[in-house]
Amino acid sequence: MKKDYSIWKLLSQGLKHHEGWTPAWRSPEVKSSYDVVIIGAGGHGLATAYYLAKEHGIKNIAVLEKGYLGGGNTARNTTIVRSNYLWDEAAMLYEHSLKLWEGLTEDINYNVMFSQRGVFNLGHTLQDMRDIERRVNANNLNGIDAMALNAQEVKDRIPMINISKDTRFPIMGASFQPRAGVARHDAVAWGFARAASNYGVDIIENCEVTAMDIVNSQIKGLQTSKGYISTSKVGCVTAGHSSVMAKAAGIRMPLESHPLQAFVSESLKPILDTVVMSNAVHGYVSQSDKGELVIGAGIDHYTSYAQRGSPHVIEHTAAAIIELFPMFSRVRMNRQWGGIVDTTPDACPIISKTKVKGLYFNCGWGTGGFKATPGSGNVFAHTIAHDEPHPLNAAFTLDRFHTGHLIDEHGAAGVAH
Amino acid sequence: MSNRINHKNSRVDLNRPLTFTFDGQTYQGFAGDTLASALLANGVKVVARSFKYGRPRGIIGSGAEEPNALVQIDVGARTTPDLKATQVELYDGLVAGRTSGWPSLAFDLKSVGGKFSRFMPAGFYYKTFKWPTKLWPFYEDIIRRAAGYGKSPVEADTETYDHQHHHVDLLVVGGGATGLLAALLAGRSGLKVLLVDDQPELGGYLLSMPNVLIGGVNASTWSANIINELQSLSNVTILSRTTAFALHDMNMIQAVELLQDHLPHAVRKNAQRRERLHRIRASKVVLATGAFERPLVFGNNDLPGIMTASALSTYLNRYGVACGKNAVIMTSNDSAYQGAADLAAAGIVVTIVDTREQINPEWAAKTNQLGIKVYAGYGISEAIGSNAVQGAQLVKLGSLKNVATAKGPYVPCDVLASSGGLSPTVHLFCHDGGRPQWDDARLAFVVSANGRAKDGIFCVGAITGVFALQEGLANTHNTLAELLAGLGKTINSSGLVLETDEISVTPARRIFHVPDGKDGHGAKAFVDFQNDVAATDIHLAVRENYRSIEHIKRYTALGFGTDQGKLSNVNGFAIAAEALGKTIPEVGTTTYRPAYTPVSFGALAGAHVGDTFEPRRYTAMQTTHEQYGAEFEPVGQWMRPWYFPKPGEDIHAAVNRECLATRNSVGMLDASTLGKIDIRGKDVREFLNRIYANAWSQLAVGKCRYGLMLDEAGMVMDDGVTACISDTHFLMTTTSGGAARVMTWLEKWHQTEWPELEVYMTSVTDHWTTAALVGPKSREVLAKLCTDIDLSKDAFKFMDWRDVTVAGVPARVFRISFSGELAYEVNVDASYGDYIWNELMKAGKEFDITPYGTETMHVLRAEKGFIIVGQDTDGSVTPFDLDMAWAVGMKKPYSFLGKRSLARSDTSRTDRKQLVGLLPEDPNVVLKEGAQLINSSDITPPVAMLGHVTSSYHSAFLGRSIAMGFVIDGIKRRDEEGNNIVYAWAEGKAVKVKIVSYVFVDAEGARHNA
Amino acid sequence: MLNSTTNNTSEFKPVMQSPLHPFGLAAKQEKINDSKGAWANEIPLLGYISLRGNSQNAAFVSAVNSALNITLPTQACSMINAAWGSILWLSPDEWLITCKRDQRASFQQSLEAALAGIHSQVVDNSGGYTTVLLKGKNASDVLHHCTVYDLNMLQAGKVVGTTFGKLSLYVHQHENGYSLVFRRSFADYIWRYLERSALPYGFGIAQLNDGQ
Amino acid sequence: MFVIKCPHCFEAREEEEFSYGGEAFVARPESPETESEENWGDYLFMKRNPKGWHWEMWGHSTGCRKFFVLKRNTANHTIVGAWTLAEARKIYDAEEAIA
Ligand SMILES: Cc1cc2nc3c(=O)[nH]c(=O)nc-3n(C[C@H](O)[C@H](O)[C@H](O)COP(=O)(O)OP(=O)(O)OC[C@H]3O[C@@H](n4cnc5c(N)ncnc54)[C@H](O)[C@@H]3O)c2cc1C
Ligand SMILES: NC(=O)c1ccc[n+]([C@@H]2O[C@H](COP(=O)([O-])OP(=O)(O)OC[C@H]3O[C@@H](n4cnc5c(N)ncnc54)[C@H](O)[C@@H]3O)[C@@H](O)[C@H]2O)c1
Ligand SMILES: Cc1cc2nc3c(=O)[nH]c(=O)nc-3n(C[C@H](O)[C@H](O)[C@H](O)COP(=O)(O)O)c2cc1C
Ligand SMILES: [Zn+2]
Repeated sequence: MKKDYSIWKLLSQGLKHHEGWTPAWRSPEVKSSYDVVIIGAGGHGLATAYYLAKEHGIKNIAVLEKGYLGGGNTARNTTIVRSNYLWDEAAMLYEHSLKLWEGLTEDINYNVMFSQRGVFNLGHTLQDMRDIERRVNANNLNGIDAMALNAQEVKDRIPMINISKDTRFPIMGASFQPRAGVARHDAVAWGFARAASNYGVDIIENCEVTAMDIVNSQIKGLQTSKGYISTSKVGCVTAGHSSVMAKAAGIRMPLESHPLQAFVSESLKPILDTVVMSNAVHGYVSQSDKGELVIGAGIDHYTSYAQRGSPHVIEHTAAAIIELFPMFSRVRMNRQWGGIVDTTPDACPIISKTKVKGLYFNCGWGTGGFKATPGSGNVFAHTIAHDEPHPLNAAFTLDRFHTGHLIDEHGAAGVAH
Repeated sequence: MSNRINHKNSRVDLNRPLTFTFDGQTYQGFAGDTLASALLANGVKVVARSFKYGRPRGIIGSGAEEPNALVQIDVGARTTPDLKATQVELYDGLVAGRTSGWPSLAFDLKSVGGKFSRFMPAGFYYKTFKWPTKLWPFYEDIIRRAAGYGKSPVEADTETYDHQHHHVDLLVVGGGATGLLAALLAGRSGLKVLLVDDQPELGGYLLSMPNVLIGGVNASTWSANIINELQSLSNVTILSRTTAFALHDMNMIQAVELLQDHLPHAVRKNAQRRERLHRIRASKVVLATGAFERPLVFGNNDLPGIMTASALSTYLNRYGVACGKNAVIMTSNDSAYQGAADLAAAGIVVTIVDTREQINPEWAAKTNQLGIKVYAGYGISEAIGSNAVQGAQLVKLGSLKNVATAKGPYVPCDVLASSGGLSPTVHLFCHDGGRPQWDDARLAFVVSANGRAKDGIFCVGAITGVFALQEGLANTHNTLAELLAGLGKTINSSGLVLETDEISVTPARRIFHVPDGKDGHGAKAFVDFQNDVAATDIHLAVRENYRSIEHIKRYTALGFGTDQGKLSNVNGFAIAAEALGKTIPEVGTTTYRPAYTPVSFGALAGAHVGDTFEPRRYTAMQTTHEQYGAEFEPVGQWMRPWYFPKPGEDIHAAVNRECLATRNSVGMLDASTLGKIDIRGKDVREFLNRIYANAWSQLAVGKCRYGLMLDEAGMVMDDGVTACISDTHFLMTTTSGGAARVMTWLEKWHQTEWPELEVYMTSVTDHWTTAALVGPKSREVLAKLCTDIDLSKDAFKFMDWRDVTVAGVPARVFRISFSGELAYEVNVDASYGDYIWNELMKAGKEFDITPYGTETMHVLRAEKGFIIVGQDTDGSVTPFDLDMAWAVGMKKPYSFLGKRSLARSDTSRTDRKQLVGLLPEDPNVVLKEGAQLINSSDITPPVAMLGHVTSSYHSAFLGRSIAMGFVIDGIKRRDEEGNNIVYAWAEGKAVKVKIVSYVFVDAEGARHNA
Repeated sequence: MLNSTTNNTSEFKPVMQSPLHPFGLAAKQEKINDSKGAWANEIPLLGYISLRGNSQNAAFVSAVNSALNITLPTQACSMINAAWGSILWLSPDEWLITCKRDQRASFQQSLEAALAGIHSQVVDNSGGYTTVLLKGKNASDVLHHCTVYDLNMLQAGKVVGTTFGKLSLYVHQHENGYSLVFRRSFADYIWRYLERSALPYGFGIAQLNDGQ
Repeated sequence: MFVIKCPHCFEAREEEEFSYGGEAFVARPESPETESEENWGDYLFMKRNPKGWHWEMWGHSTGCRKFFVLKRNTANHTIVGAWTLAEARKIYDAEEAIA
């Protein structure tokens, strides 16, 4: 892969009015047949294609995207990356991803601005603190950095936070993962697109998959808004739209698509240099490199595909942020938006074969899949290439909903992240 | 230097001078000024420094569209960042600061780096700062420090906010000429009308064009008449200083009203809000939000002293401020001419650069008459100046194509304005899915008057692309006629003459970016000022294949600022279209999202802060608990006494004392928060059989039973004791936190699946207050106050209940025990809560009765191995995992909720994690709740985890630590000597623990049966 | 109300406390005047009976009617006022009867007697509820800060269950103000929220004729 | 932010008065014990989650506390109507019969 993004190239292009830059990714015409087709050019889909090409030597790959690449949840998340999950299966998967994040900028030659500024998950009740303790201990035994802090220790690290005992949900402590942080969401999509394209992957934007051609329980091809494409392997990575794709394949998924909203403040001078999340008050906040506070709200309880949610959810989140940081009351919201998240009953993803041969699903990341982007792509590529799960995603089958072997991460996943 | 002129129609009151400071300097303005107009009047040109390159910036606009003049208002707890100077009303004593420029506005260090702006095009950071990887945090720190405008307050906000809900027939957004007319026509028809406008004064752009005659009277008289009539209508409400910032499904509009920010501190009232968020549910909405003039894009177009043509004329006409003495106005259309004429009339030297070769003959005559020089067929390729504009370099434009055919003259000036046409304010229209249409004749994204009539949304005036006032008033009239007809009402426009004396409009030139004659390599031409996005950045994005307009936006940050691209977006779309070789409608717009203009978090939160952030529910005994000095623990919404420390006691001392007192004599707990549901009907037993895992067919009247409730996945979701009051009447109790959920659960199953079962349920949680009298002396205490029944061991047995009188109050007493002690739960009408508690305390005095809280309750129940749902369960635990097969009636005929799931292959495994008791080897070590259990003390991750500690306490009664927790195969291991040792791991330490039975005290039940 | 015969000692003087007792409203009350826009106070210690039954079932309805000597409101969101109190429709099979506290037992008994054998439920909930009256020229403004319900739709004779801040209550017109009926444990929040909402209009504790 | 007309209160009310109750007409198997693990898992967890028209349960939580059925388009939030469970069942069955 060519690694031509560097300070030197930038300087030399600067002298030439930047007219020598070439497309970050190619936009080829769609071909009539591919070895593997990935549906959905979100971060996960693009990462899958990248690792398929890079690690499994498959070259004839297309990624089909109904809109613009990276325009789904990848474009609208609050970019929190962490791996402090409770159960071994989840923790190992997210930790695998976190490790990939740590080398991603270099690997794909694109600065994804992965910023390990640490993440605090606040505890406000005795039970929160028990859960934090349980999770931190599990993390440590799994080799994941995490620590439990008391309220004063939280205050020492985040001087702005209100730890007064008089609040409705006094802060009793937190779990803290130092290696966790945030990344630049768009750069992740663009960087993977560029890297995959460099390996020969065709990324086809404005190409919607409308039907699946399945014969004798084997995928044969896809009907798209740009015509029919034949293929024997399809990886479906369509996040909020996974149920729609599943329907096209004649299967049902344990998914509900809900609106999840977020908002940003106006740009401010640096004031918060870490990430703060609280399930009890329902809000989480970090400050981006550009200066705006990036704030995540909760999901709306109803299902929706409209990419917008109800205002009372945003209002509640603003109140939650003020509860934690009373000085932010005069800070103003600049823009709010919503995404469509595919939630599962156990707050864990599905990375699985299906009963249709050659059709694989990677979905159910719900409110928290951005952090998994490289790891998810990596294990999903393995699953598709080998028709067998990677050991790290073996537990995340569709079948667990029948056997009852759920991996309940509601506590660690919280409202959203 | 003062640029103030005594303009006859100006809205400022020159008799009311006000003093204010900006960036440390003191200035004078007048009532009616905005901070921006006052600064301009004082000749202040540079008000900010640009985001990326540190370039000096001045005021461009006159309202919500302003991208540059972001200021910090006030100090201390009231300091507010990033307000637009164009929207800040001046008051006496206002303190404003800059939000950019370090060390000063005059010299910004960033501008040094800005000299190398050629190396910092859009998205440069994605290509660099990568090497070496470990220096990224250092690079990032520099980036962060360079970023950001104003400063967040660091003190808690001292002002307050609230929400108000409105339900109206019609909401009119915008109080310009067309909005006022719409409100009046609707108001006359009797509709309940709400009119909101974001400015302090109604009139909209009319305030900037005071000389136009409407129906023969001047604009200010015209609007004053309408406003007067509106104010006389009781069905019309007007909210000024109120911005509608979001439109949601089914016409729910959020609007924020500024109530005090415009007032001098001394007259602000503590009882009044700073801001109020109005939530307006409107059957119909009329959007009369007007339009913003967009500037043309040209070299150095960001120099201070460059503004939009309408801002220039607004400052003149509305505020009496001449922004210069020598003005150059570039335009592609007719709209700038009136302002130019007004300036000339005010004695300012005006030059017009019209990009059209053919100019409106009427205006040609008029400009000639006023001595305005017009360059037709020219554009400005570059503004000249360093800290302020000093002149304009003209180019001759091709007559068909937007190319520079020749260099034009240089025109000196001290203010430069441009007009590229109007961009309708379509934001609200688009928030919930509406889409504007490109109108190629009007060169604008417009919405049609009845574009969303089926949703009840109508549009009037400039938002529809109708830019001439007379036409706009006519379209308002017609649209309102249609709207009212749809409601069966007729329009009444009597006395309204809607003709104006405007000069009729001729076509505009289609131009957005004036060519520089240097292949675009000339001076930087900015599209988005706030984010330093130049035309070249858009071209670069396209070159690099960021071709979707959404990619262009995200790659360049076009429209990402606090102005959300009000001036820049359409220019950006047009330049992108050119670079892509597409038409503007093919490129489309980016998504419009709330907020139209920024809204404070405080306003969003409203009254949901402090004491009223979330409800706190208290029991009827709260006053007493406070008197006894309780510390409280939130349990769901409830506040429960946690422990009752005596002076000098910490939690441990208090809990030890409470535990011992209870086990040895008598203690008392407020158990009122438990959910209580009264269930009646002939099918109540069957209903309970289906809802609970246990069987209820045989429970005798007068008896109670513990029940386990499972969800359909077979996991324990709640528990509690349920009493049989009669064959058709049961009283269920639930956990404190689970009460509402259980009530809904019961109703849902009854209403949806089993409507045939004759049962009704009613929550009586709040009706009963419960004092649990616990301990060996509890019978004696109760006996002192309850004399109407025989309390003896055999007359009133364990798990019986009785209706009695306690301390003269009717009571229902349950002989049940969550502590393993002899215990009575005394339930009375909650009105007697405080009374009964005190009477029992008095009666128990001789036994040193001790009130205790949830912490002691937890210790006592753990000594008995009783679970707490939510602490010892986590939604993944079956009754079998809890070793509670005894509470599962597998033989019941109906497949009770959750039963089938218990037989799934995973849930029926026998080697699942099971609840066991745990005894630390060292009795003085209290395990950490949440400690993980492992097989060996040898830690090299990853270590296999067997389960975890759910409950752990020091038991004062046993004189040692005890715990409960889950262990894989725990029940088997418990009984295997040699296999019953595990390690509890927490805080970096492994503690040796023995697996034992979870019943630590009185396994035979002698105490509770006493 | 109290079965005093079971107690021979005179030291027992059961004292009832209303849910808003901790706010000490009685001591703060004033005669309603023009100085403030909103006036409120608690009507403490009424009797509340929850009644459930099928309004489609004629036997049920007539049994209730005869027991109370009044027509049970079966129209959605309707209520009925009687000399002794009122009956609020809560749902097609649920009502809340309010009365003087000392009438509660006799109402309950006569209802239970009349409804014997008919599928229904009669529950004393008197300890579980309270009522606040809100009056004054800005009463409806204040309520519009607190509830999402459109009070313009709340004509006399109508009762609705709706939101109040983050909790819920029942509201209906009462004299020239509003009656708010809610659960005991909601009292602290609802009162604080009401006070906060009324602050800009001026808030007074009203002296109510019908309260004591 | 919906307005929902409660079929029991016969009045249009704000979304905040209601709570969402998931997909409607998910029938509990008649005899769970004889259902296969797959069928039971389907009943528990599998959802239609359609993009488009959705029959769903709502509860009027702060009002009459009744559950009822709403037909709503999840793509654009249009609501066709709200009915009591029994009424909705009839309409739903008729529509299903056509589909
Ligand atoms: C507001 C919000 C905040 C969040 N915050 C966080 C956070 O802080 N941390 C975190 O880890 N996660 C967070 N998430 C979740 C995270 O965004 C997602 O889990 C993750 O981005 C999913 O990535 P994806 O690539 O699977 O999906 P997407 O980026 O949504 O990609 C799916 C793609 O499939 C395309 N597609 C759909 N149907 C078709 C079709 N028929 N044909 C072709 N293409 C199709 C879509 O257009 C889309 O581009 C948040 C989500 C939201 C909405
Ligand atoms: N040259 C210009 O810049 C310009 C701009 C707008 C209108 N006009 C002219 O003014 C005349 C009257 O036009 P009009 O009535 O359509 O528009 P207008 O601009 O006069 O009035 C719109 C009003 O709505 C307010 N507003 C906009 N969005 C709002 C929101 N979200 N919440 C609250 N208030 C909001 C504006 O501040 C303004 O007061 C027409 O002749 C029109 O062409 C000229
Ligand atoms: C982490 C993050 C930061 C953002 N910061 C800004 C911002 O500073 N300004 C802005 O206008 N939008 C910002 N956005 C929101 C986007 O403009 C946009 O609303 C979002 O990507 C959803 O896309 P849509 O609104 O086009 O549907 C941000 C989005 C994310 C995910
Ligand atoms: Zn209802």
